[in-house]
Order: sequence, then C-alpha cells, then structure tokens
Amino acid sequence: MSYFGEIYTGAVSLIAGLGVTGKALFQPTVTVQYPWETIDITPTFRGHIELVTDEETGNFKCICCGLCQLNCPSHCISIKSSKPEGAKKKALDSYMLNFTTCSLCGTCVEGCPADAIKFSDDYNLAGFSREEFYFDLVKRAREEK
Amino acid sequence: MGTEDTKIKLIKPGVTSPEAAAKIGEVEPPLVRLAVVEEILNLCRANSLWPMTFGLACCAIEMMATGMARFDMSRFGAEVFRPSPRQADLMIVAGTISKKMAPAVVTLYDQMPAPKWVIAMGNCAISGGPFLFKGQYGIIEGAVKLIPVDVYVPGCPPRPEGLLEGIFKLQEKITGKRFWPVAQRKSHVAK
Amino acid sequence: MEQITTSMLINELPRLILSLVLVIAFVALNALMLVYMERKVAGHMQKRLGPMVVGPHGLLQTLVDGIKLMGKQIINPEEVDLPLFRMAPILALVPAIAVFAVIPFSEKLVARDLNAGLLVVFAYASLSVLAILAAGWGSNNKYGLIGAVRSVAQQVAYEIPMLVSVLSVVLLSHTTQLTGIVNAQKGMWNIVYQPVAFLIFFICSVAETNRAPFDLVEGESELTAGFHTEYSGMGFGVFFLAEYASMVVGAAIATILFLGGWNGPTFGIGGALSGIFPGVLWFLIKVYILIFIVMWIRWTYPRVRFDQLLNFSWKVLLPFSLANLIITAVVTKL
Amino acid sequence: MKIERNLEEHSLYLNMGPQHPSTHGVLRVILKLDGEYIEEAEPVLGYIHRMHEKMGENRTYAQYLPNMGRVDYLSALSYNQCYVGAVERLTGIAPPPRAEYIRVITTELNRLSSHLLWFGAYVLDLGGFTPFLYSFDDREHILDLLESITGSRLTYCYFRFGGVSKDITDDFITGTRAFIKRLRMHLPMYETLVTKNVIFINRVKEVGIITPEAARRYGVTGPALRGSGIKYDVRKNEPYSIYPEVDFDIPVQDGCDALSRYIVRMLEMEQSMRIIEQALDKLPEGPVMAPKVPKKVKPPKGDCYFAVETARGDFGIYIVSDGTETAYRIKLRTPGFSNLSIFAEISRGTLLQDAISTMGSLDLVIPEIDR
Repeated sequence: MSYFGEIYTGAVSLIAGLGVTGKALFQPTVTVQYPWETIDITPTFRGHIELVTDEETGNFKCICCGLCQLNCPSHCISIKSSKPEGAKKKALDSYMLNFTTCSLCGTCVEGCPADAIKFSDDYNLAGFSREEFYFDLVKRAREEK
Repeated sequence: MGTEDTKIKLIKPGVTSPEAAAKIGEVEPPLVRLAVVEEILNLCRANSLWPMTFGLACCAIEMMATGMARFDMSRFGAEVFRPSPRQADLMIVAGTISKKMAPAVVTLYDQMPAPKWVIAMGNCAISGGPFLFKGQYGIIEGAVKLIPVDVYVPGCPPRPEGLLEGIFKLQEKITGKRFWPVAQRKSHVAK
Repeated sequence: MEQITTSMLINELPRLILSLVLVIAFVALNALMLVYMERKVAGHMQKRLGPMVVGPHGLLQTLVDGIKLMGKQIINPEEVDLPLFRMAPILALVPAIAVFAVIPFSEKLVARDLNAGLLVVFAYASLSVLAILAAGWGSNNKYGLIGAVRSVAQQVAYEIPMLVSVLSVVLLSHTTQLTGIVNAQKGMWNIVYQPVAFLIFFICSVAETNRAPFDLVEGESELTAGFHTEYSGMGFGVFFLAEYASMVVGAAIATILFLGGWNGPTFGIGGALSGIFPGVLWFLIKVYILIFIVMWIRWTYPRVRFDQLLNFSWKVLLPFSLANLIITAVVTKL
Repeated sequence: MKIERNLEEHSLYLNMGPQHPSTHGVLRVILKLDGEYIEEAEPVLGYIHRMHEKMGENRTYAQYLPNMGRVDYLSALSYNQCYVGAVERLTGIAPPPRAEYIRVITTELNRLSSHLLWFGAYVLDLGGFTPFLYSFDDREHILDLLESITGSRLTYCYFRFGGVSKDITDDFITGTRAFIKRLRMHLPMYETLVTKNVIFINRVKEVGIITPEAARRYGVTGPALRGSGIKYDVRKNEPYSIYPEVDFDIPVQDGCDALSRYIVRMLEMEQSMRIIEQALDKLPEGPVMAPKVPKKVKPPKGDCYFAVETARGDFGIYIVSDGTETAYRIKLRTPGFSNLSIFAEISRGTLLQDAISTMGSLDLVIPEIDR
C-alpha cells in the first residue's frame, strides 16, 4: 500500500509546487526598470568620498591634517598641501583618491576631525579604463560647483 | 551552416585590443568586410551578451543579484548565464584573482569563442582592491594583467546598477552608441 | 518499376520540397517563438520581466541571439573526433524535423499520411539519442561523456513505458495511422478513456526531450553544460533548435494521440466553440498549452537524481502502463 | 562474490572546478569516478586565498576591520562582531547596551539573508531555478534595511571598537518588523514549493550522512553539526553579547543527512526572527559608542580568543598582541574549512549528484575557507 501512498503524496506535492509558481505567474513583477526608474538610494549609501565645501566661505573644509590618508586601510588617499607664505592654515593642493583600491569602510569619513569629507551617491559608476577612477577630488569638487 | 562565413566575421577590430587578438592567435581578421553586415552583427551582439557563470568572490553575489528579479538583467538579453565558456560572450570577472586562480582565468578566457568581452567587476578585479598592500604575495593586481578588459565597474562591491551600467558601457563600446537613457540620479529618504 | 519512379518524381517532388521548406520554416520560427515564450514564462514566474528592450517587449530577442550565435567563432577543441563532433548537432536536428513529415496539422495539412505513421515517429524520435551520444563522445570532454552515457540509459528507460502507453491508444483506435487516430476521437478525446496513458506519455516525452526535471543530460549544476559543453556558436544553436523542435514533436504527438488532434472540443460547452477556429489553430493551441505545461514544470521543480530517474521509469511508469494496457485490451474485447 | 577489478583502469578523473556552477566560487574538487560513483573526492583549496591573516600583521587594528566583511561576505556582520569582540576583550572596552542590541539585530538580519541565499543556491544546485529568485527577492529587503544603516549591501563594515558606527533609525525598526511579517508569510510558500516537494526530498534524504562521531572528529560546526543531532551553538554554549537575555531555541535534527541540515537552517530562520523581535522590543536608549575609545587602539601585551556563531558555524579569532598598534598574529578559525574537510569522507561511494547535494548542504563560502 505504501507504494501507492508514496505515489499519491508525491503527486500531490508536485501539484502544490506547480500551484506556487503558477500563482506567481499572475502576480505583479518586482523589477525596477533600471535606466528608466531607479531605486531610492539611501542617504547613508557609501559611494566614493567627496570633499565638503564650507557653504559660507566656499572653501574646502579640509584642514590637511592627513588623518584620512593615515587611517586608510588600503592607502587609497594621497593629499598634497602647502602652507602659503604668511597664511595661518595649510591649503589643499591636491586630494587624490584611487577608488579602485577603496573598500568603502568609512574610516576616513569617521576619522575626519573637520567633517571635510563625505560619501557621494555615485552608485552606478562604470568606465573604459581604470584611470577613470583615480579621482582628483579637488578638481571634481570645483567642477561640480 | 555557413561555416566559412562565420569564420570570417569573427571580431570587430578594436573590440578587443590587438594584443589580445595576437595572443589568441586563432582569430583571423575578416577578409571581406561589409559595413552593413558588421553593424547588424554588432547590434545583435550588443543585445545578446551571454555572461559566463563565473564568480570568484564577493562581487559574484552582486552579479547574481543583478540577474535576480529586482534588477533583472534579462531585460537586456543578458540573463542567459552559460556555465560553459564555449557558449559565453562575456566574462564578468567578479572578485579577487589569486595567483593560483590566474591560469584558470586565462584558460577560461581562451576557451571563449571570439568575439568576447570582459568586464572587471569590483575593485579587486580592477586593481587588487583592498587586498593590495606592500609585500602582498597572493593576488593578481587586476584582471587586466591577465586578459584584456573592456569595461571596469568599480565598487566594493558595486551595486547591481553599476554592473548594468557596465553592460551599457560595453554595448556602447561594441556598437558605438549608447542605447538607453542615463539614469536620473535621485537621493531619497529611506522608506 | 522505372515508370513508377519517374511518375513519383514528377508528382511528388514539388510537394516534397514544399513541405520540407514549410517544415523547416515552421521549426525555426517555432523555436524563436518558444525560446521567447520560455524566457517570458520563466521571467513572470520569477516575478521579473524577461526580455524587454529588443523589439516590443523583447519580441526580437531570440532572433538577435540567433544572429549573434551565427557570428561567433567556430572552435574545434583539441583532440575532438571531428566528424562526429560536427555531425552531432545536425544529427540531432534532422530526426526532429523529419518527424514533421507524418504529423497531421489538420485533416489536409499533412506531408505524408503513412499508415504506419506512429511507428515512423518513434523510429525517428529514438534517433536523437545517437546525436547526443555522438556529441558527448566526440567532444573529448568528460562532462560531455557522462552526459551522453546518462542520455542513453535515460532514453532506453523511458521509451518502453512510452510505447506501451501508446499501444493502448492504438488498441482503442485500431490503427497506427495518425489521421486515423485523430478521426477515431471525433466523439470523445482519448484522454478521457486513457488518463493514465496520457500522463505516462507526457512524463516520458518530457524525459525524452531532456527537459527539467529530467535534464540530467545537461544538468547544469553537475555537468556544466553536459553533452554540449564544448559546442560554441551555431553548433550549440542547432542543439537548441533541435531541443525545441523535439519539444513541439512531443506535444504534437500527445495532442494527436490523446487530445483529439485538430478537432475542437466536442463535449460540454466546448462543442459550441469547436467551429470557431480552423483545425490547424485548434491543433496549435493544444500543442502550445502542452508546451506551456512543460515549461511550467521546468521552472518549478529541482532535478531528479539519476538512479531515481531510472527507478521511476522501471518501478512506476512501466507497471502502470502495462496494467493500463492489459485493462484496455480486456475492456475493448468485452 | 567480490569482483576484483583494477581500479586504475576503471576510474575516471573528473575535475570539478575551479570554475564550476555548483562549487559556489572557486573550489576545486578532484573526483575519482567509477561510472557515476565517487571513489575519492579531494578538495583542492587556495584558489581564492586573499592573505587575510597576513594582512592582520600589516594593518592596525582599526584598519583590519574592512577585511572582516570580506572573509565570509555572506555573514559579514558576524565576522565584524567576532573581531570587534576579540579586540574589546583584549583592550577592555565595553560597548554600551544599545550598541550590543543593535549588533545582535543586524547580525541576525544578516544571518537571515545568508540562510535565504543558501536556500536559493541549494535548490539551484539541485536544479530548481525559481526558488532561487524568490529567496533573493526576500533577501533584497534585508539588504535594503541593512544598507540604510550600514551604507553597503554586502561587505559591511559597521561595527566599531566600543560600539557601532551609526545608530539605527525608527524607519529601520518599522521596516524590520514589516520584513519579519513578510518572511513569516513567505516561509510556508517555500515549504510547499521546496521542502515538501517529493523530488527535493528524494534528492536530499539520506544523502551525505555525517555521523555525530565524524562531526566531532572533524570539528564540524554550525547547522551541519546540529543536523547531526549535536546541540552545540556558540550563542548558547559560550554566550556573548546579549544572547543570554533573549529567549530562543537551538533547532536540532538527528537525521544526519542533507535534509536535516536543510531543516535546521529553515528552523533557524524562525529563531533569528524571534531574536530580532525580542531585541527590538527590549532595545534600550542611550549612546551607541563607548565614551572612552582611544583614537589608536593599542591593546596590552597578551592574547585572546573570541568566538561567535556565524550562519555557517563557529567562527573564532585568536589575536596575539605585542603591545603595538598592529597585531602580532591574527588567526582565523573559519567554520567552512572544517565543514569542507569532512566532504572527502562523506562523499565516498556516493553518486556524483549526491556529492553536489552534500556539498551544497554544507553551505560553503570559499573565500572563508581559503581566507
């Protein structure tokens, strides 16, 4: 009897499975049609980093302490700064980010004493060469302005 | 089946680098090139990029997620993940290539029939990523050191949108124009 | 003897060529349609969209894929058995196309209405295993070889219950001519008298065409791509074409044997409907519904294990089909 | 009658991997086959060796954190938790209670996402494609939730020494509750589609038997161990964080086969949801970072071992500190390595397809094995 019983329960389970997928066939799809629609990117999203400018003065908030460069686990930040004659503070000459080695850990942003860097929301980067992702953040920030 | 014909129209010059073509050796340049036929073929190739089921590390999960319901790569005809390199057009190098894996990656690339393309997905495949440190002994610093890479998708790992964007870039590279609109970026407050 | 040949040539050659062209066009077009349908069905079953951007709702996607496959490099891997390796895809496609010669799409639309049509179908259908064996053996690939060996065992196991279940239909309609079998179902379809035989036939035909859950021959998770691992470009494309052609054949035979062929439903409220469509359309509708079910099954179930596959055939399908045959024989005699 | 055969002539060597659809990455298994029966299976490792332990000796304690998201990318937060816990134990930093709760909530969410992915990938190994997409669909919701907190979808780097990097929001809490409700509704669907399916049951039942004795011998942990009837879970046996404060069960099955391991994982999902719900109810107010965390973490000389229960089993970190900013040695005890090592023994004499279902049921993540 168990021979027929097995066949019966097996067949029932198979039909139940068909029911699940059959039901899904008529349910709405969950696809977000990407280039036409986009998912809400959360504000906390970690893209590559960007320099923050002071809204009042228009200058970079960066104080060139070099902590981000020091803390970065994969050494993807290199800062050059100089102290112009007579000036009190150091000025940022270049802020290079090699995004291709970044692990998006957030150490730089959290460690920054001046809140001078933030994560961008560039979530769909792609390019033809890796040099495209060696960002010159100073230039980038100026262009955006 | 027009074997002669297919053998001629193998690869569009400039699609993979000449070094790559020289390395493979088998790929003969077309004897007669008909611009119209080439264009149609390239259009078809661009819209039917079958990737290889080939994941190395973390990025492979995001590659899978790109094929899943939410992002659905199949809209662009690219969901046919072929497990055999012989049937694939596109190699998505998704993850770190270790020195032990490098020969296998090269073999897989060589096994693919031309024309073929490579997307380096994620920072590891681009340059070694976070595993790059002074005195590292285990990884290849970027897929480009082994095989010609067409498109780079940075991130650690990139979001699925990034990979889709990479596929669009590849289509752009094959046909010379971008088909789809550029996604309008919008930052939202989380739901 | 000579006279017969010449007259045959004059009368039959145009007809033969015409039907060949029609069949090949039908098979190719059908494969394009079915692959598109498969991708759409799979997509929506999985709550996604499937091909969308090539043509309206991705209608031209498979055409584009086909052209792309034609433009791929043809690779002859090292140490393949070249004649076998190259012949295998064609060997897979030819029997699938040849079967169409005897399949009646409607009362008139049949290339050759042989009185042993049913036998011709099964003779051709069992040839496909040779192609898979040639492909697996010839490609000098271990995955391919295992796939080919599996294919042989599978084919042998499933052909027997299939034929036995078909025999009970033959007993009912007293003929092996396909049009005759359809005409015998004018009153009531065979599926009503022979539900068990239909189920067995359907399962076996799914197994014969190597569709999931019986796709052990190309079981992706174990054998990468099975017997066609080494095939690139159009070699692979032709295998694909053959798979879809034999899917149509399986569904068409099931329609002819059990679902009344080109006849519309003659019972219930269907009786009123049967006049609406011409016979060909009825036939195709039934074929496509059956193919849809095959796809539905494929995208629902996991793959069976090899020994279970064989056990299922020998321990379940065969006894049931034999019992069915005996009961049918006794009942028709009474 | 025993048939004498020359095995050298009869066996076929099959290389599964390093690129193979069902080795989940770049594991290579050399199979010695007799027909379809496996005579010997030898896993070959190292195809994704990423020098994690060596990097521990080259990076400061804080710089090593992102590595922890990448050892086992599917349960990154458990690894975060283990490393952070180990360093906190060494240095004596105590995270505030709210941080501990957040850690447990996010880690359990991560466990859910890992199990969901495993479920889908396992059915995919067995040839069923659609459940994979369903489980990914559910998983996307977890990733959305975690992304809204941690900023990344997969390789989280969220925990910090002495707390977490960002507080959770009310949206996250409501979203998590909504997700749990959703998953509770979907689990029966998975049961109908897969668990009760006769083909699935036949594929996994009495396949890949790990006897309790063998499991102990090889150091198998996690669901693979609990599927063999041994009730061992780091969360209960060596409680850490706030696990003693929440009420949950350790699901155990004593079938020892792939089906038992499957069921254990499916039941664990329910338990994870229970833990999250309780933690959300009890979530205390307060800061999420300890007040006094030095900018440069410099543990005193000494060593320490800390273990957590990841989605795959017992993961432990052994740190030897020489008093500098960089660890002298970091040793990772990953569950996958021990779980895989038993594969050679349990797959012997089984069919090729059984080996696939066995390997899938062990839930391997190759980078975690190779480190």
